[in-house]
Order: sequence, then C-alpha cells, then structure tokens
Amino acid sequence: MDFEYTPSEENFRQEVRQFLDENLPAAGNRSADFMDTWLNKVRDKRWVGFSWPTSVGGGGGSIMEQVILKEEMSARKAPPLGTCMMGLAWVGPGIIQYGTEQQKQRFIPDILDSKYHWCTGYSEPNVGSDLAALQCKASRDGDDYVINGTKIWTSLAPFASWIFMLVRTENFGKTENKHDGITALLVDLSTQGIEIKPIENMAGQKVFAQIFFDNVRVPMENRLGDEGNGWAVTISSLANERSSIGEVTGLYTKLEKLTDLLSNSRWNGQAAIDSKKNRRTLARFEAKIEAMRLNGLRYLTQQIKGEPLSSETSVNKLHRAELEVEMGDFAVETLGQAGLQLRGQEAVVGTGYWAADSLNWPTVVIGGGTPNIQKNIIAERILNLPKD
Amino acid sequence: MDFEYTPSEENFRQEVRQFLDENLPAAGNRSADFMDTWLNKVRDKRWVGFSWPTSVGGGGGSIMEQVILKEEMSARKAPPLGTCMMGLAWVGPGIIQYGTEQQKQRFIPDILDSKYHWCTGYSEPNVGSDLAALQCKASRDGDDYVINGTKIWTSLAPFASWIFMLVRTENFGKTENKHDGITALLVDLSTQGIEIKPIENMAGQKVFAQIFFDNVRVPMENRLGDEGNGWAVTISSLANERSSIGEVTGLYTKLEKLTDLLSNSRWNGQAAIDSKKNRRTLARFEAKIEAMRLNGLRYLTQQIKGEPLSSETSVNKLHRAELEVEMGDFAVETLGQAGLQLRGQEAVVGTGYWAADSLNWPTVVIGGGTPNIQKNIIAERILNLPKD
Amino acid sequence: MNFGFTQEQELLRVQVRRFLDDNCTLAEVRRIMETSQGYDQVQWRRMADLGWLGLIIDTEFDGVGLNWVDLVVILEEMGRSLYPAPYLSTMLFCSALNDVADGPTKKAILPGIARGEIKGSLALFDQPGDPHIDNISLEADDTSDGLFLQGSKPFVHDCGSVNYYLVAYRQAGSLYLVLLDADDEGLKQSHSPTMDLTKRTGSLSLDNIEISNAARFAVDEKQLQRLFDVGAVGIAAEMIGAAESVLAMTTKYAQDRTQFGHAIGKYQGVKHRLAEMYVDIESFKSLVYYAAWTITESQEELARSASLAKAYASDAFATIGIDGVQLHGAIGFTQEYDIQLFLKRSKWSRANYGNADFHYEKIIKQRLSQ
Amino acid sequence: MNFGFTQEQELLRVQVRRFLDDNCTLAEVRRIMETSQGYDQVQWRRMADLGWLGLIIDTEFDGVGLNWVDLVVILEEMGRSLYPAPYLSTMLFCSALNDVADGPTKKAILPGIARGEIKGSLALFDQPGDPHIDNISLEADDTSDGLFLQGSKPFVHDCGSVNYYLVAYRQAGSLYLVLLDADDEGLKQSHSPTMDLTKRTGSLSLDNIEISNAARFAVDEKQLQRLFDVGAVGIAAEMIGAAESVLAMTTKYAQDRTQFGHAIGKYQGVKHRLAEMYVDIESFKSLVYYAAWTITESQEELARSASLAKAYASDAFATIGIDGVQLHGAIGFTQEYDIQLFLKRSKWSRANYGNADFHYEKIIKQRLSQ
Repeated sequence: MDFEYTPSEENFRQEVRQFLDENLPAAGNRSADFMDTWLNKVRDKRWVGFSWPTSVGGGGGSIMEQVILKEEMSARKAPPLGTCMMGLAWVGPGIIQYGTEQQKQRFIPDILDSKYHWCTGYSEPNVGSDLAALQCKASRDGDDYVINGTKIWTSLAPFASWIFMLVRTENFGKTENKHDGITALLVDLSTQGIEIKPIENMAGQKVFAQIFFDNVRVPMENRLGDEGNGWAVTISSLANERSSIGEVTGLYTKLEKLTDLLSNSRWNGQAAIDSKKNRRTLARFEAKIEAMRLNGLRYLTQQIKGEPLSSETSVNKLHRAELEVEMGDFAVETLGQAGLQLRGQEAVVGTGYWAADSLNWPTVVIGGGTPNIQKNIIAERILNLPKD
Repeated sequence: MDFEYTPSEENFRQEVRQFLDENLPAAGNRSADFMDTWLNKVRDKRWVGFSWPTSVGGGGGSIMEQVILKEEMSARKAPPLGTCMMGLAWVGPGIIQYGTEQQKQRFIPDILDSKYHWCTGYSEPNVGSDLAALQCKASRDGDDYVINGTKIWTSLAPFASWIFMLVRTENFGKTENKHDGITALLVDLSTQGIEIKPIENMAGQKVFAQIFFDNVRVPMENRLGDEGNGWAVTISSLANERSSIGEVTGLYTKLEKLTDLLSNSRWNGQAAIDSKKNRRTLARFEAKIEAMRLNGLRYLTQQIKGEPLSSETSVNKLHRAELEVEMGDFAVETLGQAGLQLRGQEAVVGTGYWAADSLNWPTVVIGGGTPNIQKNIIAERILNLPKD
Repeated sequence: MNFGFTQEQELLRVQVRRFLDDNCTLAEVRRIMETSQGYDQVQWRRMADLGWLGLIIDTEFDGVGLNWVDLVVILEEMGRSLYPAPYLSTMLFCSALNDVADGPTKKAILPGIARGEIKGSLALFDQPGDPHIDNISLEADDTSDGLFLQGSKPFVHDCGSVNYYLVAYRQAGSLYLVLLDADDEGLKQSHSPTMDLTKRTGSLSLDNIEISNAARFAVDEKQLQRLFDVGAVGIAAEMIGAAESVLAMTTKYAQDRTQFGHAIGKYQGVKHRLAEMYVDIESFKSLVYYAAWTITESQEELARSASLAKAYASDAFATIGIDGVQLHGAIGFTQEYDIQLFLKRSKWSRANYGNADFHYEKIIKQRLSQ
Repeated sequence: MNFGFTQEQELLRVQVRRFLDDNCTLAEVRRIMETSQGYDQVQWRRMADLGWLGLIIDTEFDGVGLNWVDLVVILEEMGRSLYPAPYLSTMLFCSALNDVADGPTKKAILPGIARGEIKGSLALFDQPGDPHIDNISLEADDTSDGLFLQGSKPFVHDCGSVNYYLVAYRQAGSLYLVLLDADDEGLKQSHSPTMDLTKRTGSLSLDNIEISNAARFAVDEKQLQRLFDVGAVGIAAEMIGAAESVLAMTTKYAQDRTQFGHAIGKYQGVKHRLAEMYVDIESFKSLVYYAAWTITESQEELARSASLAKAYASDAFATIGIDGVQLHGAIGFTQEYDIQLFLKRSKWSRANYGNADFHYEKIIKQRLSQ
C-alpha cells in the first residue's frame, strides 16, 4: 500500500499546477471570454481527450496521469476540458474503438475542438431500465438506413448537432435475444424528419428532450460497428466508466457549503450546527464521500494491476445517489420556510441554490440507472444471487 | 369521532378497577403464592376466556369490554389472565369454532383453568414462511391417524402437554393446491413416539423446540374439523388476531425504561439525554407507539361497525418488529461496554436486561411473520400489486 | 368509543371529493396556481354556498357550527388534490379569532368569512424558522399619538390573496394579536414564489401602522401555543391526502408499467417501498385524526398529539414525496407529469408550522417534564 | 499510487486463512471461548513461530518489523473466523509500548511478545463509555513511601488471560502509563462474560500497588489520542472480516434456501439487502485500509481517518449483524447456528474504542476547527 507517486507522476502534477497557476484565474475572477482561450490552451496541451491515443489526436495519458489531471483540475474548480461533454465522455471512445478510419478522421477532431455538441440516444418511452428492449427501427433502403421511432430522456439534445443512437435492425418485438439486432448509428440532427422536443424538469430546466424520427435517412457510412452489433458497442462504451474523482470533489464542495449553511443557521435559539443530530448527519456525509474517494482509488489500483473489475462502480453510484438526495433535502429542511424560496426574500442564507439542488437529484439518481437496478447488478453479478 | 365510553362500559371499567384495587398488589409486592389465588379470582369473574361464549364457560364480553379489560390490566401490569397462553389465544377459539361437542367438553374447561400448557405446531424444517408447504404426514390406520414427521420452532413445547398441529393427509410433495389435504389434529404430547428437543435461542433461553413424531397414533376423535380442511381451521385461528393493546402498553413501559436509562447515562461528559440525536430517537419511538395505539383503536372501530378489515394488522406488526429491534439495540448502544454484560459488573445501569432484550427480538420479529412477508401482505392484499 | 367518521362526515367527504374532481383536476390546479391571486374566486363563492367556509364558525355568527374533525375531512381532500386556495389560512385565522377576539370583532368578521367575503391569514413570526414564541419579536412603538407598528412579517401564507391579517407583536412585555385590514394604508403585501406554487407565501411590510384598541387582543403563551398546534394539525391533515395521492399514483404506475417482462410492482424493491408508504400514511393518519379530536374535546392533550402527528407526517411525507418521484423513473421528474407537484408539497408541508426536529424536541421535553 | 496489498501481504493472508481453516472452525471457536483462559495456548505458540506475534515489532527487538497494514491482513482474517485470542489486545499493548516506553523496557518486553511468552493489554479508562481522555480519572497516591495506585479499571480486554497491563493514571496533573505484571501482589484480575464470549472482558482491581519509576512513562494527550485511534483501527479491521462472514453466510443461505418455489435470494427484499451490505463493507474496508496506512505513513491524518473508519463500520456492521440473523429466519437465532455469534460480535465491536456517535462527533469537531 502506497499513496506516493512516481517522480514522473510528480513532475506531471507540477506541470499541471504550474499551468493552472499561470492560466486559471480564481473561480470568481473569470471573465466572459475566458473560456475561449482556456479551451485553446488545454487543447494545445493535449489535455482534451487526454486518455485517447495520440494517433487520433488524444493525449495518450496513463491512468495515473489522468487521475492527477482530474485531481488538480477539480481542486481548483477548473472549467471542463472541452464543452463537448457527451462526445468526449462516450461517443469519442466508441468511435476510437469501433469506428472506421474515415469516421475517426471526420468526427474525432471536431470532438476534441468541441465544435458542436453530441448527445446519446438509448432510452425510449416504455423501455426504462431495460435498455435492450428498444424498438426504434431502422430499415435498409439502398445505401441508407431509414429510421422511424423515438428516443427520450436524451440529455443535452436541445443543444446538440449529432446523436449517437441505437436502433433496432432485427428481432422486432421479441423478448428473447433482445440484445441481438441492435445497431449503432451516428446521426446528424439537422437531417430531415427529425424533431426535437425539449423536456422541462421539475426544477424548471430544459436539458433533456424527446426526439422523433420520421423516415430519417442516414447513410450507411454512419453506422458504428457492424450491423446488429450495437449492443456490444454500447456495453463497451458504458463500461468506459469514468473514475469518480470529479464527483468526489464536487461532493466535498457541497459538504463545505452545507457546513457553512449549518454554521450560519439558527433554530429555536440554537445554532443549527450545535444539534448533535445535525452534526452526526454532516459527519456521516463526510464518511460516505471519503469512502467514495477511497473506493475509487482501490478500484483504480485493481485496474492498473489489470485485475478483473466486476461491477464495483455500482458501489459509488449508490453512494452518490443517496448523497445527492439526502444532502439537498437536508439543506432545504434546515433552511425551513426560507429553503422553499425559488428567488426573492433577501437576507436569506443560500436562497434558491438549495431549493433547486433538492429538485435536481433525479438527473443523477435516475439517469445513472436507478438504485434498484444498481442493487440488482451487485446482487447478481458480484454475489451470484438469482436474477429477478 | 368519540373517545368516550357508554355508561355500561364505564361501569364495567369501574368494576375492573375496583377488583384490581382489592386484589392486585403493586408490581413489587406480589408474593410467591399470589398467582394461585389470582387465577382463581379472575376465573371466578369469567375474565379468563372473556371473549368466549358463556355457553362454553367464557365471559361473553363485548369487543369494547375486552378492550377495557385489557387496558386496565396492562395499565396495572397485572399478570396474565391464565397461564395456558396458547390454549387461550389460539387453540380454544379453534375448538369453539370447529370442535365437536365432545371436544369442547373435554378441552375448554382445562384451558380456562390453565391446567396444562398447549403449543401449536405449524412450522417445519425447510418450510419457513410458506406454511402450506408442510410435509408432516398422517395416514389412517383403523380408527387412528399415524403421524410421522417433525415440527420445529414450536413455542412453549418444552412445557406443554398437548399440541394443536397441522399434518398432511393428502397431496404429498405437490406444489400446486398445497392448501388442500391438510388436517388439524389435537395430540397428547405424552403419546408414545413423540420426542421433544428444546432449542436454545441466542439469548440462552429454551422456549422453542423441535418435535419428532415416529409412528404416533392419534385417535380419530382428536381431529379438529374435517379431514383435509385444516388450512381453513388455521386461517380462522390466525385471523383471530388479538388487538395490540397489550403490546402497546408493553412498549410504553419499555420506552419509560429507556428514558430512565438515557437520563441516567453520561457520555463524554454529557448526559445522554441532552444529545439531540438521542432525544429525537426517543420521541420517534413515542410517535410510533402512539400510532400503534391509535391504529389499533381505528381498526377496532371498523371491526365494531362490521366494516371489512383487510390486512391492516400488518401495519402494527411492522411497527412492532421495528421497535423491538431498534429499542433494545439503542439501549445497548447507549450503555456502551456495560450494555454487553450478561451479568456481573455491579453499579452498571440496567446490566443484563438490555443485553438480553437486544437478543430476544427475533421471537417477535420472525415469529409473527417476517417483515418482508408482512410487506408482501400489504402490497398484495391492500394495494393489489402483483404477487412475487 | 368510536375512532371513525360519522355518516355525515363521510357524506361531506363525498361532497368535497366530487367538487374537487369536477372543478379542480391537476390540470386546473396548474392553471390556478399561475394566476395572480393563486385561487379561483368563483369556486371560493361556491365553497361559501356549500357551507365549507363557515364550517367551524358558530351558528351564532352564521356558521355551520362543526369542529376540526369535520374540517379535517375537507383538508384531507384538498391535500389529495393539491387544491390551491387560501382555505387553510382562512380557517386558521378563523380559529384564532374565535379563540382570542371579543364579541363585536367576531360579529364583524366571522359572518363575512362564512359568506365568502372575508379571507384571512396569520402573520405571527419574524424569522423563517420554528413556530416558537421567542420568534415573535416585532415591538409596537408606544408614542404620544398612539401605538404604531413598523417592521415586517415574512413567510405569511396567502399574502396578497386575503383581506385581513392577524399580526403578532409585543408591547411592554406582553403579547398581542392585532387585526389589520389589507387595505390599511401603510400595509404592503408582496409575494414571492416557493417551489410549491399551490401554496402562496409572501411578506407583509408594516409602515407606521396605527393599532386601534378595538382591534388588538392580548394573548398569553398558552393561547399562542394552541394556535401553532392547531396550525400543525391543519397542515398535517392536508398531508394525509397529498401522501395518499402519491401512494395511489405510484401504485397505479407500478401496476401498469412493465419492465423486463413484468409489471414493476411485482418486484419487492418497488412493492415493499409502497407497503412502507402505506404503513406510514395509516399511522400519521391515526395521529392526525386524534389530534384534531383533541382540539375541541381534550384541549390539554393537544400540544402532545399535534406534535406527534406533525413530526411523524413531516418525516414520512418528505420520504414519500422523494420515493414517489424516484419510483416513477425519468418521467417522474418532468414538469409535465404531476407526481413532482406532490414532492414540492411535501417539502412545503414539512417546513411550515414546525418540522420533525421541532416537534420531536417538543415531545421529548414534555415527556421529561412529567 | 497503489491502494492494494503487496504479493507478500496476499501470501500472508493465504497463510492466516489456512491456519484458521485448519485450526479454528466455528465449532473450535465455541470450544475455545468456553475455556477458562479463552484462547488456545498451543495455537498461540504456533502463531509465534509463524511470526505473527512479532509482526509489528522492530527487528531490533526480535520482531518481523512490518507495520499496521500487514497487521490488518491478520486481523481481518481473525475477524472473519471470530478467532478468540488476546491477539488484538497484545498488538495494541505492543504498539503502545513501542510509542511510549524507553529502550530498556522495550528490550525486556517486546522480544517476549514476539516469542509468544508475553501477552499484554491496555487498561486505560475508568468508566464504561467513550475512549476519551477525560475518562481517565485514576489518581496515584503520592506518599512518602512512594507512588501507589488504589482503584480499579473496568472493561479491560482479555483481563486474566494476559501477563502484562499498561494502566493509565494521573498524577499532579500529568498522565502516565505504568507497566504492571499480572503477578504483582495487589493486582486482581476478574472476568465477567459479555454477550460476545469470543471477546474476554474483565476488571483489574489495584490494591495499593507501588509504581516503580522504571515502569512508568509520561504520555501527552496526543500520544494517548494515537493509542485510541490505533485501537479503533484494529477493531475496525476485525469488523471487515466478521461482516464479510455475515454477508457470505447469508448470501449462501439465500442461494440455497427455497420458499414459495424459489431461492429466497431471487426476491429483491433479500437480494437488495445483501447488495447494501456489500456496499457498506466495501466502503468501510476502504476507510480502514487507508486508516491503517496512516498509522505509520501519515500520522497527522490518523485521527480523522481512524474515526471515519470506526464510525462507518460501527453503524454498518451493527445493522449487518441484525439483518444477517433476520434474513436467516428462525434458524438464525438459535444458539446452535453460527450467524448469531456475528451479531454479538457486531455489538461488541461497536461498543469498544468508540461507537459511531463518538467518532462522528470527533470528525465534525475536526472539520469545524479547520
């Protein structure tokens, strides 16, 4: 057991720190046009797509260097390394693994430059957690696929130009072998026949959308991987889980905010932070977040050693889901009537922030696979208990 | 809504109170031979079997009078109205409903006089919550049944003289229609071929037993109800649920003990009762117990009005299961190292009592149907959700 | 002993349900909550005709002369529909006037409430937080020209939608409630949206308002305590209906929605959670009913029973609200779908008239002082 | 960066596991826990031969010279088997001596521990309760004949099974640990059974015991704090193994036991609970490993990391112990069946070296003082 870094890793950390010292103003001091130069600079450092092979324009960073880069960036609350989030997280790695040379040349540079947004289309109405039950259909017509159907809960779709999506090209309406006959397509969202209908969430934000496909023609060359092999493409893409380092830093930041809130709130003549119940709740959050951090490092070590990883990421997903729900709700409860205010009511600590936070958890909790699904994964894959 | 009582009910309450004033010494002042005279006296009042028809020697009390009797008895921590607990609670009502005239004359007076103990044999190894899967077999041989098999978790069996038991007379080894072919027998435990093996529980008590039946002959006249109709006999017997009044009083008494314990314990220089977390825990217990009391009264009202009651008793069973587990564990946690002591270590508050209490909950929690089973009952029978 | 509702009360429930089903579907709730007043004036007049506004007003003042047990029936149903109206505020205002006001004031106000002409709300506390007597700090200025109020009361329910307020203040060490007309010069009503748009909240600002002797009523701590406790019971009654809606909607969803080839209600992960909701709702329902009964029939028990009810309901409904959304999956957290409106109500209900922390603390204090 | 065990450590684990599987099935645990000494002397000598007793003793004192990360491997496996022996006590005694004693004392004692001839235990606190410095109240009598101890130390681990004690006392405002030989006249060891018979606990009574200057060591608060923290990590390491046993036994039961025609592990009510156990064990395992690493490698982090580990483990294992029994149904709570032994251990582990309340309070204090 050893939490030290190699000299070359330490050098890399110094390089990152120095870069941040020189190029990243403190969180409150970032000007409106800061992001443009920032993105150019990190792109020049090849820190965008840092884990990708250098042959496609990535950084070729080792696992530990990726960890160090994330740690330093999140510690300074740096903006993301590129705005094309879905492209960098999911689509790019899929294209690198399964794409043709032509697809790589066409899409990867744009993703690295964050030229436009990507979104990913898995869910459909009436499908829910059972992704493989998808029914959005594509049939061959000459050199094109013709898509008919709909995708829903597509995150960032209202802002995206392209979608990575799964369609069914065989096995329609069957419940057996439903994983067969799924094909992955890359689709330009400006194609005729596509309608994007934003979905407003309960916090009033429009980040998700339902997308309707009416005889949408997609050239064959936009298929990713073999026809009928889309499930494998997806699994490998979903398996490309990011470590939870960024999330942990975010949760620690939220814990600080929450501690400040408790320290500045009074109830019934007593400071909220003096209540043993509240103190214990905060400390329990801390233990969970620290456990997430250390679980992440432990699993990372296994990954570096090349040991097989089963579904351990579900452990941190469950923690995060609980923390996202509980921390926001605890804050709102502590703020009392003031916690309910969406805006207005001056002189109230934290107004608006926590109200929105306490309504925004489903994006994380449900979006990442419901807690019930995560528990099934652990029980079935790790503990070898029977399937439902 | 009306929590008042009718004049005749108030009279009955006065009668009970006066009797208790005259005949029940305070809890610490009861002499060794007190129980003998006590049992005779309550027997004379016909308060043993108070709900049973007067024709069989019961008290013929109304539902409200039963409630009043229980309230007053438990408020004064009176000893039970008879020591033949299983006979009075389960076997007697079954015999009254399904027994022959001869069976009533033979068994009911002895039960009312608590002449000996009864036990009830439902569970078998490998059967668990799925009671109807029982395999203990009885075959006809002349005018006898011959029993072979075993019963387990039979409460009070080490002290009992008779057992009310279910045997299978048809449908062996089938999973369909398993409720058919079950027969109820009343068996003298001194019959040849019966072996009773007490089971020690983790708190060191031997209240349960496994009973082995090896060619045990039982005369036909000891069958309760028709052959093959034992499931109906059981259902009606189990449905004869007692109200939770006695339990609620017991839980309130435990809550008082717990409050005293917290008031007398110090931690880290602070009285345990000053911790907001501990205070909230105690108050939460109080809310649950009071909810049980009021749920009981609400369901009782429905019963009196003749409204159909579904499986509402499961609500209080779940509360009780949680409270039994949590209260004892909370006490032991509060007592720290001292809470672990089985005996010895003088000058330690509550030593031994809470240690045993915290190991005794399974009798209630598992004995009354596991919480998972209770939740299934509510979900399926009340909420009409699909069966597992 | 009868811990249930009378036939008349059951009839009242049917009447209320029909009214709300006919007039106030959740689509209608969404329409009303976005209006400038936050309630529907035509419906308000119909409620007067139906006798619901005068329900707990003595017949002497043109009311129906019933009590809080009857009122609970209406509040439960309104909670079930998230019905947006200054109904609970007005009933609490009415209850407070009845407790503290003199005959002439009652005569001047109560009949108007029953007729649907007067709506009112309480403005008791000065800081967001617990409904605690120390949280009334507004002091009257005692000048040679008379008594004046200068300050503000935040988090006033239905502020701007009612025409009278009972405002709590202190003077020379004593507590008072003063009845203020919304049209008083110097009284400014503002309202700011909370996450639950079906419940209006706003601030009263008081600019040199003269207190007339006829409109002010001395109150002692016990009376104030009773006002808070009644408020807690009122909100808790609405919480029963709202929580039962969550259970009903989510149960229906679990019966209908299939996944991996089965209705999701077949899985214990879902069905047990629904069973737990049932257990909790049944339980705080019993506590609320009993607390409502004590308001008039066993007043010395009110403090404990109100706190038990509001404490249990606050924790339970908050969890039920979150789990209701969660069990619906993605659709549950869209603006378009109704379940999230109940989640927002659960947080509003918890925060008003004391959350679980506040009431559990009150319960344990009482237990320890016995 | 390598948050995992080395190949040598994994080998050690295999060795310990084999030793325990061969020598200490749960049937054997039951035999040993009923003996008068509560451990097996033959096995103790074999552990000396295997180097486990000198594991964390410097090679200078005939030890193996490894550290707490290695020791965690042994403790985890002993926890998994509920192995009854004064092993953890002796390791904590050893760790304490190493921190506070002078060279000659170390030379006199540590080699004896490594050889299996000396066992020791700490006797720090005076009241059952938190491992808090204020809870050391025994005062030495300063007489013209020397310093004397009169009093008692309750809840001493393995009391009567070890031959040395480090006893905490105060004198003239300072804190000391004094090394006492179990054979000292005036020292009486008694033991009384706790619900976990695999863990001996007893009382030391001290009747006019003279303190020799050579055997007493001044300690500051920071050193004492470190002793408690190391103790918390040691117990938490045993808790990992014990909790994993519960998970393994209960998972096996859920796979094998059928009810209503299916293995009960098919039902989410069972399988989700087992998944939650897994999540909690994985998590406090990470916390414990890290805390063990800080003992020697990052001492300033120990206070926080030890508390995070013991707090999380205490709550989680307590629930795991109860649920393990509950998921087994009736058989789980018989003396005959082994799962209940782990429930008892869960309560013992929670109570010793600080429960979750104590450690969470320590964590929040530290966070707020930053």
